Amino acid sequence: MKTVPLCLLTVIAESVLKKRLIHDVREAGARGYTIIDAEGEGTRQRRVGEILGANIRLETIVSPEVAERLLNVISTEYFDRYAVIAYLSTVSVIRGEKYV
Amino acid sequence: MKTVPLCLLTVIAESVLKKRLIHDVREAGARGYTIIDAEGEGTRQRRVGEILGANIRLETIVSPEVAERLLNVISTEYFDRYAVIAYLSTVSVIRGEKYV
Amino acid sequence: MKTVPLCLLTVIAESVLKKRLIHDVREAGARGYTIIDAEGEGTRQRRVGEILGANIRLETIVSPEVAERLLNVISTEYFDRYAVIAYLSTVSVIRGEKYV
Amino acid sequence: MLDVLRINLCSPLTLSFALGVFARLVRSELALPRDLYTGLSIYLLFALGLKGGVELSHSSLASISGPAFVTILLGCLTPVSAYLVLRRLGKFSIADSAGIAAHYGSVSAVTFIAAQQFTTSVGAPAEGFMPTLLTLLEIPGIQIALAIGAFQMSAAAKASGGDQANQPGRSVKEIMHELLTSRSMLLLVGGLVIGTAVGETGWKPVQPVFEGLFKGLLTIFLLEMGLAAGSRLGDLKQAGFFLLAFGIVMPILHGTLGAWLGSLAGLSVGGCTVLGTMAASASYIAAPPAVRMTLPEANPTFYLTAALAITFPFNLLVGIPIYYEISKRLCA
Amino acid sequence: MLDVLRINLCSPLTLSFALGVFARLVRSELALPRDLYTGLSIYLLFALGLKGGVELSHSSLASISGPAFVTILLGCLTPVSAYLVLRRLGKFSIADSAGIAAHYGSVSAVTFIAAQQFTTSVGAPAEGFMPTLLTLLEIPGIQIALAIGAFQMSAAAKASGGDQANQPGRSVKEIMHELLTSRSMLLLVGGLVIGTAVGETGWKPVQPVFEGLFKGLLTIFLLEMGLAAGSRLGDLKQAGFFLLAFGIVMPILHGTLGAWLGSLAGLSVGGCTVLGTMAASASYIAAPPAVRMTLPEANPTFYLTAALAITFPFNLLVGIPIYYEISKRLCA
Amino acid sequence: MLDVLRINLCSPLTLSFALGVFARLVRSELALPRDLYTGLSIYLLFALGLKGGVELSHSSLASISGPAFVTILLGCLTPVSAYLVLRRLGKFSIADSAGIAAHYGSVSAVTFIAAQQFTTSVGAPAEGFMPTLLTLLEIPGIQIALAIGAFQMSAAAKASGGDQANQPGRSVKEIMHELLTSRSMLLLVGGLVIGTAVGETGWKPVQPVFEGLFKGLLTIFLLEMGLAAGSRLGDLKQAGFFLLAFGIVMPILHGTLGAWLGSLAGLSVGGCTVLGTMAASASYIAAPPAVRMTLPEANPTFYLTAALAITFPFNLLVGIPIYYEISKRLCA
Ligand SMILES: Nc1ncnc2c1ncn2[C@@H]1O[C@H](COP(=O)(O)O)[C@@H](O)[C@H]1O
Ligand SMILES: Nc1ncnc2c1ncn2[C@@H]1O[C@H](COP(=O)(O)O)[C@@H](O)[C@H]1O
Ligand SMILES: Nc1ncnc2c1ncn2[C@@H]1O[C@H](COP(=O)(O)O)[C@@H](O)[C@H]1O
Ligand code: NA
Ligand code: NA
Ligand code: NA
Repeated sequence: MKTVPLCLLTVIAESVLKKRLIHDVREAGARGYTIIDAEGEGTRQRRVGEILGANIRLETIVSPEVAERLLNVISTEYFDRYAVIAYLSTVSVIRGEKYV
Repeated sequence: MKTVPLCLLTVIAESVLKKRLIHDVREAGARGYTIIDAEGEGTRQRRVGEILGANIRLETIVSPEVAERLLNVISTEYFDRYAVIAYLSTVSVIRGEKYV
Repeated sequence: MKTVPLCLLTVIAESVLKKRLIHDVREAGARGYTIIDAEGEGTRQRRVGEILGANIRLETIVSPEVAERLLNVISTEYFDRYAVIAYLSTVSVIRGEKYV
Repeated sequence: MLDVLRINLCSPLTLSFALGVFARLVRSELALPRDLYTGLSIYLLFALGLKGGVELSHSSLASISGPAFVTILLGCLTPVSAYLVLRRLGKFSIADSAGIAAHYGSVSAVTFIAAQQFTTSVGAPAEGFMPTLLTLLEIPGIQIALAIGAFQMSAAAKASGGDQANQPGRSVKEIMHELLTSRSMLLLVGGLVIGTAVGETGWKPVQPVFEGLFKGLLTIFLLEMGLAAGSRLGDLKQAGFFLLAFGIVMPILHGTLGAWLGSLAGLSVGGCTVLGTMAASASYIAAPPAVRMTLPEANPTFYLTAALAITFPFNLLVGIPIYYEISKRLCA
Repeated sequence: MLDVLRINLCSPLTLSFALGVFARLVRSELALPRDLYTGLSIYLLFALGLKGGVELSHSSLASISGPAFVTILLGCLTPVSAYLVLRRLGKFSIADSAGIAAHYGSVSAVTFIAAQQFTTSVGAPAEGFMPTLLTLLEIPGIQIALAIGAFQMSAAAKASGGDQANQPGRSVKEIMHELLTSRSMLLLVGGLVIGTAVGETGWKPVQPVFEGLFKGLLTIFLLEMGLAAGSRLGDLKQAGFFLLAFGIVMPILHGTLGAWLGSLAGLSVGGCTVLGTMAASASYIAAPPAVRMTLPEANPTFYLTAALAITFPFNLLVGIPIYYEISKRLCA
Repeated sequence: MLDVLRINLCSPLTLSFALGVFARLVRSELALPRDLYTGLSIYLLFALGLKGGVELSHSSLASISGPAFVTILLGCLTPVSAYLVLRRLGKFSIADSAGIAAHYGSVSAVTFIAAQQFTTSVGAPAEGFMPTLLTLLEIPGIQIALAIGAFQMSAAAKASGGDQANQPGRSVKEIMHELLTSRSMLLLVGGLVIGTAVGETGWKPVQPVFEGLFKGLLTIFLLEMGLAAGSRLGDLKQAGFFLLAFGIVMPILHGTLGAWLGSLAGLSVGGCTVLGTMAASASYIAAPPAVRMTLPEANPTFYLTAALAITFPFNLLVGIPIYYEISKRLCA
């Protein structure tokens, strides 16, 4: 089966950022995204069951350029002031042309 | 710790397909699967909060042969007519023999 | 964007183990973790919708040493007697220094 | 008539629905948790069945056989009429026509409940066995429309020498099984059976939940329905003028047919109103997944928008009073 | 007796349970959302505690000390008898015997509630302090069975020169903490304390929720229990004939013992029935996670199937009327 | 006064809150499912609005204009006073001061409800239009505090020649939109409008849900509030002594101010008590996300702990009776 190697960018962030992250993902040129509710703990504080809400885990399959652009936006806008973690990996996507 | 490199196949699909995908995964010879509820947006339409229901994210760790077989099934049965995305990556699995 | 290659360890386990796994992750020296509710099926039995509860999917980004330590703990404490699967992959993490 | 309309518009049910639509229009983040939505729909269906069952325990088999017959007739006629109108007049594709027809051949439980509340509030309560009719009407319409779709599509494929044969269709048995064991079917029929078995004595202790809370919880459910319908409003343009007209005219025709058949079968004014409403209503719980699974070529925007954003509010706001007026004349 | 059985079988509670089992048998997709299940169980336990507390505020300490003593005695006896029967007669492994015994030594809150409803409906309501006894019986049985299991297993390991020492066991303190601060414990005891503190005056305004809705919501909960039990039916064969017999005979023995000790402690017919039911019932909320954590070698299929798919429906359908008949004789 | 305190402390509401705190202190796993929490808060807000609307339909515009004016005044004064105290006396950073002030300028719906229940139970029910005032007070305080924060921070940045310009701030329009279309706003205002429109006739059939269940469900909600507050107790030390004192003294000052303005506007004793409580209370639903989004530099530990773990229980336990006593004297 023919596959295309693409970037899978995963962002875990506090859930107040949901709307803004979706906006950023679209702006950067991604063709889609998937979001899952999550809970977790990091260096800042616990983010589960509190009134502020928990985390979201967003993943989006994009070209390396879009990934780079998104990472730039995320790191300048959120990294210092919000609970956010982001990582990249390479995956083989079926019908990968669709997502570039 | 000894690990075995195996294929991790992730499928994100509209949730009406849940039962059929589980059936396909079993048929193709996978030893197990994990499913998580998800929401998302793609090139077709928004799939969140609507009456039709949201997405599921299925992941299954399989041998390359099973992965190939599963991808074939998924692409012939669903790709054209349903909202589906599928991607592969290689992971190092502990007690990996169990899943081949 | 500068990234650091790190280990992403994913553990899928029956949910009674949640508290203990979080404890183990902290003990092993991880800086954080993310947990998502999941359901699934493996070689043992179905773990969905039953009274015992479903699965959790824990992911933690760690240095190779911490990953090794965690895998050791998990395999000696849980592998034989609980429904658990664990796998490793390498991801490029932004601000990766934070998690080592 | 105007008075009846005012009663209908000024109820918490209708206004909650309007609030939900409004919330979407102003792009509010208001949303009912998914599990609450599921929980409420389980409650409503089960309560409907239970109460119907308790009242059924007072009915004779003779009194129900006529109405049951015309209900099944409605289940056979309405999907066909809807399909023909869509395909011939609307020039929709086979799949889209069949998909939409499946929705209009089935029935919307919430519209049914609203009609029951309405007839009670204007002093013409429907017969106790109406929920039994609801279960009879729920499934055949979907089945017939899907069968038409499958049959026509394979005929068209053969005509064009196509290779539809390799399309892994879902067997009729599978689809029937899914519909018969679907949540709404099991809760409705299960409730009916339990209600009939326990009668008034068994009903008393659970009445505070299954009757006392009914209207209030329905109000909350309609808020969610409003949210769902509101998020479909943007698709109205894509659906086009024909579908908009279809979503209003078809219910009136089906509603009149239903009320007329009801009066032939000897139903009261309230019964005719409710049967008419059932015929007029379009399913948006049972039909969508069945159509999505079986006719993936049909565009969900068409059937969801028509059923949820056009026909449902139309029936809720003005349809039910219209069917009531028609029924009054038919039974006079 | 037959009449009593009929009352019991024809209640919405029992029939809802049956509907849930049926839904699983026909492989329906019906399922209560997980959060609804959790929410309902929180409600039931808290309501049980609150109401018990309000009634406790009318009871004297003297009247409760005798029943409390025999309840604790039951908590010590039943896990031992269950363990011995399973290990000696059933030839189960140490872990399996202890795991199942932990379930039968503890108590099922829903069975308890069903017994209370039953005694009320046959005109022999139990004493107001029964929920207090429930909390006394909940924990010791689990603890004792787990202790037997741990002790026997390490003895067996030593005998076979095994290296069980490196097994990272969980400390007694940890397990006790988890059981004492578990959801059901906190809600029951918390409810009892709050109910006692606020008395009738404070109870009035919250009564519509915590009493009015009780039976109706319990009906919905039993639907879910039926679904859970139904999905275990397939495991009955794997569980084997001995376990099937055990799941029916053991409750009768424990139920008789409980009713007898209750009558010795001066309880009314209703009180004896409920205490007997408590002794006869098997926990499927508190016990499973505790056993899974502490005795992972025990096969969940055995204890879950026995507690949920055999003993629970047995008690619900015929056990409770039996314990009632026994109690009537004992108190006569 | 002592008697009033006892009434307040011995209610199921207060004791449920205490049970929640206790559960956290003993590190219990007890937790309400997230969706149940959301569902309950939707219910409470909507019911509050509906009931307020029905009562509003009896009020004249004249009677409400004076109270409305002083309420808006309170919404402008309290964030400023809170900000000045925190910045000048408490030496908090600009962001922290503004963030905390946004919470104290807004209002806590649950505290409001508790005050209404309290005034009813001591025989001095508040005016029917109080929920209208609640909606007037909800938003301006948050806005003003956030504006102060933004303004002061950019001034400070300019003074230090900083490059705050590249900080992608969120536009006022965006924030206003989010607050005006927020869940609590829509449900409250929507409920008010619907309640006013349907009046007593429309209210009757839904009353069992929206009034009958109110106190019971509020009791369950307060259990969750207790859990949330309890998990914040550990942060009290980090919050420091000043914040502890602030969380108690500021409410008393704001409460007195509110009661006084209320008496000037001609409110009854009950009305003054409720308005005072509104002024004294700190939001923990609307304010936290708004502050987190707009002033991420503000430490959530400070504002959440102050609002939830200090001021909320303080008002619930002793604050409301105090404002009542003050109101009695002011209106005498
Ligand atoms: N090392 C890690 N591995 C996995 N998830 C993490 C890790 N560190 C942080 N997270 C997630 O990211 C969120 C924010 O982390 P932080 O910004 O460090 O407070 C946490 O709540 C976790 O869900
Ligand atoms: N580029 C993407 N990255 C991550 N998830 C995606 C992407 N595109 C689509 N999806 C997910 O797959 C579902 C179906 O996508 P589609 O078939 O493009 O409509 C969407 O609802 C998303 O959850
Ligand atoms: N091959 C697999 N791929 C993905 N998830 C799996 C796989 N096998 C098992 N799992 C997950 O791990 C859990 C325990 O598996 P097991 O220990 O094999 O019973 C299952 O419930 C699944 O959620
Ligand atoms: Na119809
Ligand atoms: Na027992
Ligand atoms: Na305030």
